[in-house]
Amino acid sequence: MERDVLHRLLSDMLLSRAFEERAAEEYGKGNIVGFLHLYPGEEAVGAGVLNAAAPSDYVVSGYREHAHALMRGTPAREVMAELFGRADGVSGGMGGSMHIFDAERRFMGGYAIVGESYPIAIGIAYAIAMRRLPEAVICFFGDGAVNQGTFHESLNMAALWRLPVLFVCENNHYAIGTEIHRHSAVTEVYKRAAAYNIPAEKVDGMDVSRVYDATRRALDLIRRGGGPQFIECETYRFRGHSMADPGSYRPVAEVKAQMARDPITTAIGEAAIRLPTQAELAEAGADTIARLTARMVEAGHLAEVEMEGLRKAADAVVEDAVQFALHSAEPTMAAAWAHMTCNRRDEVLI
Amino acid sequence: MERDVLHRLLSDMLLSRAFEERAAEEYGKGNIVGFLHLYPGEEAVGAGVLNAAAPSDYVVSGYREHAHALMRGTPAREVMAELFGRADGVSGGMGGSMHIFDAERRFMGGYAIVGESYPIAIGIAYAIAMRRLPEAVICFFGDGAVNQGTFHESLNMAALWRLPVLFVCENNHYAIGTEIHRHSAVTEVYKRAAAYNIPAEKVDGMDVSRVYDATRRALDLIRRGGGPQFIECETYRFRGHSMADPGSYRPVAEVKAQMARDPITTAIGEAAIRLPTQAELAEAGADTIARLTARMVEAGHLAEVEMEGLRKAADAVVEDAVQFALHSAEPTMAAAWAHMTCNRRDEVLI
Amino acid sequence: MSEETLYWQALNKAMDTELEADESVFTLGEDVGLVGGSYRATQGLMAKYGEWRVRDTPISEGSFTGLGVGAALVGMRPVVEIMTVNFMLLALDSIINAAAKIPFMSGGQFRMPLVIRVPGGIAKQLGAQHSQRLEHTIMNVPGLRIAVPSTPQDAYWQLRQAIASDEPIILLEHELLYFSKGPLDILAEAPPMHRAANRRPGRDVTIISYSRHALLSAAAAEELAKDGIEAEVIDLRSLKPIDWDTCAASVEKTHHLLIVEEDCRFAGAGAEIAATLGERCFGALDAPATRLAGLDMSTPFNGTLEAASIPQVADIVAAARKLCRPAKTPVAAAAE
Amino acid sequence: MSEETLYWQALNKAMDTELEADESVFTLGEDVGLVGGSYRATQGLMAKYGEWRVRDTPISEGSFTGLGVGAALVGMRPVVEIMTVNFMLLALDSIINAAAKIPFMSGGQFRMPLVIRVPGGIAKQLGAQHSQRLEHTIMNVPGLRIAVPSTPQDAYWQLRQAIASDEPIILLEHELLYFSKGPLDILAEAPPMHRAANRRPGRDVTIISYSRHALLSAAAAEELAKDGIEAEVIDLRSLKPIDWDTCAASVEKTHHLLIVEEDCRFAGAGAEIAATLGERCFGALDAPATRLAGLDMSTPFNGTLEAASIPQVADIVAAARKLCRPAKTPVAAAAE
Ligand SMILES: Cc1ncc(C[n+]2csc(CCOP(=O)(O)OP(=O)(O)O)c2C)c(N)n1
Ligand SMILES: Cc1ncc(C[n+]2csc(CCOP(=O)(O)OP(=O)(O)O)c2C)c(N)n1
Ligand SMILES: [Mg+2]
Ligand SMILES: [Mg+2]
Repeated sequence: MERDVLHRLLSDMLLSRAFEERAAEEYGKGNIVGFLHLYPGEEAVGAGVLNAAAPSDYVVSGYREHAHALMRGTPAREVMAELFGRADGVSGGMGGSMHIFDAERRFMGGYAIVGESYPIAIGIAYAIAMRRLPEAVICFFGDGAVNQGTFHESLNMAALWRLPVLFVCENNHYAIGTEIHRHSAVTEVYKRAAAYNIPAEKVDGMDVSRVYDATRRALDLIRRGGGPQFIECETYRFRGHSMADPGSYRPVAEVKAQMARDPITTAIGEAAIRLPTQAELAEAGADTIARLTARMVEAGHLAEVEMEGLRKAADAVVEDAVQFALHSAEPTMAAAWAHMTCNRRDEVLI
Repeated sequence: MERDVLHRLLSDMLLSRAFEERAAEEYGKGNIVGFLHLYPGEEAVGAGVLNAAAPSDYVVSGYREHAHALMRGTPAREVMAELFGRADGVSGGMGGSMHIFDAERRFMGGYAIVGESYPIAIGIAYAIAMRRLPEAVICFFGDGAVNQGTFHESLNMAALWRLPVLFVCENNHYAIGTEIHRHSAVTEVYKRAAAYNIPAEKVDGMDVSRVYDATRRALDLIRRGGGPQFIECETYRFRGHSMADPGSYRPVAEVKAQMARDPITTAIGEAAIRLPTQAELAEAGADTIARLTARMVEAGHLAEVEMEGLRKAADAVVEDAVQFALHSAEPTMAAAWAHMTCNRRDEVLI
Repeated sequence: MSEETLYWQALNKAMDTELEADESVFTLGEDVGLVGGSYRATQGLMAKYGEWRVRDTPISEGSFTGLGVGAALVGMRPVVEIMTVNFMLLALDSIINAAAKIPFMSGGQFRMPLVIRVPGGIAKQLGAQHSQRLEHTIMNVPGLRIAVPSTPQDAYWQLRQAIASDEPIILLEHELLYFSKGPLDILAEAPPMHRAANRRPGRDVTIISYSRHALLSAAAAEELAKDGIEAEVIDLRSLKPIDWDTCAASVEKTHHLLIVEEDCRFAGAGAEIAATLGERCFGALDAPATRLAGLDMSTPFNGTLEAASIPQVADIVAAARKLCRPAKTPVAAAAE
Repeated sequence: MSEETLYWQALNKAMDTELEADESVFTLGEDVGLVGGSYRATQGLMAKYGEWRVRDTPISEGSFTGLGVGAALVGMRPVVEIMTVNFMLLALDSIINAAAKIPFMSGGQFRMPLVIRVPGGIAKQLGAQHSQRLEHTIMNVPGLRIAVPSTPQDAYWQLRQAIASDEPIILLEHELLYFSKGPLDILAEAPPMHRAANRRPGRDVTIISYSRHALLSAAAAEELAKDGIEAEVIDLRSLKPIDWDTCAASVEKTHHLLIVEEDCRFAGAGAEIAATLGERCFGALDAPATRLAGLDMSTPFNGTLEAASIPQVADIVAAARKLCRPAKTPVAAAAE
């Protein structure tokens, strides 16, 4: 994999991680209210998929989507301001963390009703197919979302009409507190795509380069008229389901073991001269980024200045985003009404 | 297969056919109003499955279900009276042809919303499982119904908790006017059960003994704790989707060819001394029962008196049912209110 | 200019015109293509425009309605047909949580030029599950508009207006109206989609209704006229928004308000009408705003009970008469 | 006898008692088991009763609600928890087309002892899709009952009554009430489930509300009292049926009616209340039946706008004051 791409992937992941950890802090301070579903642990999926996509592709996601928007290119300022509910938020403060929309970047929304994104994704794909454009739709969803009826309905239609959609399952093994063995009769999610004749593959979602490669291949097939494709990424979230969830339904040992597989650790490894050994990875433990970075720098695998640069850049972007959000005005009720009627044109109603 | 069983199967099929053809006539006279979805052509499925079931099993069906109720044992009188909307109808004239319920025979309803029967079936099965009873639920549905989201959701739960349900797909290749290739990406319905690890098999739904045997095997597995099972029966409806549908979206040649495979013809063949040849079957054409019976009687395969007896018995039951329905009173508004509040016990509301 | 046309033909003509005029218009639903729609509204259109623009779908209401939402997000103008309103319950997430909210939630970034056509109402002995009138279920949702055409002319106008609009609009069509006839002038200028129509001027009582019951109300008004009661009949045409000005002006003239609806009475559409006009016209009303509505009962299959479960012309006549002349005996009334 | 208890604890105790008493009672829903429910209503129950009776489900609202319907058909008494009312849109077919209609359609052959518990309402910045109040969407459905407990005591009573009842009942619980405290006396005799409660007697104006807004109305009444306005506060407790007698008796005493609801105004629950009482108490009302309701707007995420989108205590006070003393200046009012 090209060093440039790896650096981009690493930067995105570091930005996402820094953004999320800061968001958690701001949540603690009361600057962010409501549900807040964080992404740490799963960065390799978003970074891998989104870096492989073209600007002309569309993205549809769930409620854990503000990290996706960030990695898709929505300015951190606008994402943070939305989390703060401010007027300069990308959704004008009307949407919040679960409803990030960015028309300019074809980020077609965060949806908070599990399973709602499939139909919307195939609808966009239907339009692309009608217009015979070389575009595709990327549809993110979790392992829990696979059991919603719309999964079945939408995948059938996507396959029936060979629509250009890439279905990406972020399988973090849990639907809130319900582990996959307790919510799905078939736990290898990618196998369920066979019921619709949709080609599917499973990749290690903690390994960003594999996710990136699989996405490239799948998008390529789609653009060549191959119809919908399916990728299952096995991953893990380090935190609870949302800020309201301590995640105590998971064994501590499991969380620790998964944290050792921190995707950022892996990416750093690949961007550097040699991969860290399994032993090194295993030892890394919970605070992977800090500890591994220190050791890698020591070993000369990554120039200190380079790594520090990436990290600082991410921190600076996030700090700037928080300041921006803090100073952004609250939206007005007049703005809310304008959004409610944004499609009314010049028609005057009662 | 035992001669007794075959005779029972044949009687049921003849009754169903006679009942349906008469219902069509009564519809023409205006005695039956509303939607009326007839069963001719598909009798082997209902007869085969229901004769293999125990009285303690439950049945859940769709809107083409009054034939199922008949073959389950609901008196023809009460079914016909329901089609007429009369007080003596099995649902008191409140339900109509799409909503036959018969608590006594554990016939748990006809449902007119496609896909609605799966959740109800697994709910009954859940209760059975909790109570650890040797009972099963039979859930009928069409090929079109397989694309409803509840199929996916319910089969997953059935498999996850190993619920005692037998899913029976009556695949007649059409959802009203939409042929299966135009509504399903995977047209071999039984394969879709693999997405839930549910054992599935496909049988010739025009051959009543195969349906019967497959059902016996499946129910046996269920009662031995094998969890849900799935049978796809390939069949064909001779008439339009309902009385309102001329069925003109189907090629005439297709309809003719399928009619030659009339399941009743096949059953008669098996009940008799030798099977009719393919040539005989092919020649039989549209009016299979009349023509083939005549020829078989001629050839001495089935005693005239026996066959005539079965046929007459069926006709007599149907004639009696019509007379009963005609003389049954209309339900009163007071009865309707009583049904609305049948669950209120002694509670007095406003 | 105007020709006697069947309601379904008016819809068909509107669809045809819009499909012809704009490549971004397409329609989808169960059996809309090869079969031409359960009520013929899309008859002949697949042959003319091909299967991508007139798309037969699997039985997957939740997702094909959502497909319309997605397509609308990127500038298409989908017309989703849900075969009957009873199945719309399966599509409400796509309608309420997605279509109605996305333009707002996104801070005004997206348009939602989605049309959903739904036959509904009590037809002829279709049983409890196929006889629903769910107008009320969707009226409470901010972000949606609801049109209820009762004539071929309105069906034609309102479908075209709905397709042209960038807002999500639901057209509730009545199953018993598809084969009703009325004049259609395709060149006539359309009133705004939400404007109520005064179907018959009167001075004694205002009857407000919509869809098929607006026609029954007009028939009742003719009966009432023989009795010397001049009823003004307002056909709402739109249930969201409601044209309050037209309604209030009439009530202020007649001082009596009868609301006629096929929907079940409890929390039906009539409740909103009675509540708003009861408040707005409080001083003008000589008698309470009165609702005549369907029974709060699942629809019985039996034909006689089915008919008795919703207002018929005679019921409307009786209710209007009682409202206008509460204290008078029939003899005294006839002597007037 | 009575103990200060949190609302969720009252529900939890009711569930526990019923699970203990009757083997046919079971509960299911997303994360009701291991996690104990998003709002703790089922905390600790899986450990006590096992996974068959406290069942964690996949995210399949349409089907697991229908599962409850099927189980109820064969004599079980399922309590389905839909994690929030917003997801109930996915389960409406099972609720409206199946649960509500089967007893009727079958000619009275089947009971439907199904309970559906649903947290809902506007909580704290959950965004437009998670802030719905869908009472109105289900009020129009014959065959359903809807309870809206506002206190721990009512939550306890009404959940137990709902489980004991053979009718399908939906309990709308308010997300902001789970951690509210109130006295709970588990031995006290319960009033009928649908009986409205007079929370505060008064003579000048009747305020009718339900769920969380009944508490806000009571707080507003205290404010009003300082002003010399004695408001009578009726907490409906049940939205279907509604206890009209209690409401009407109050209006006939006070001659003024203010309806307070969190639901959007247009075609909200308040519309039915205003329509029925406007008709029934026409002669008694000195001013129009007035609704104070949520804005007809999707809920903004921003906290300030969110709060402004539904009635707050100050709004209730202002509306009641205006209704009672429309013409008077504040000074004149104070001098009374
Ligand atoms: C229809 C619906 N049901 C329930 C919920 C509540 N809920 C939010 S997230 C979630 C779990 C989803 O799990 P998964 O799809 O695996 O995504 P993850 O959170 O693990 O990324 C649930 C049940 C919801 N938002 N929508
Ligand atoms: C949810 C829903 N959508 C649409 C319909 C209208 N409809 C009734 S039967 C039918 C076709 C069903 O086909 P299939 O499941 O194959 O059963 P078949 O009629 O062939 O026995 C449709 C679309 C319905 N009743 N319910
Ligand atoms: Mg997950
Ligand atoms: Mg079929």
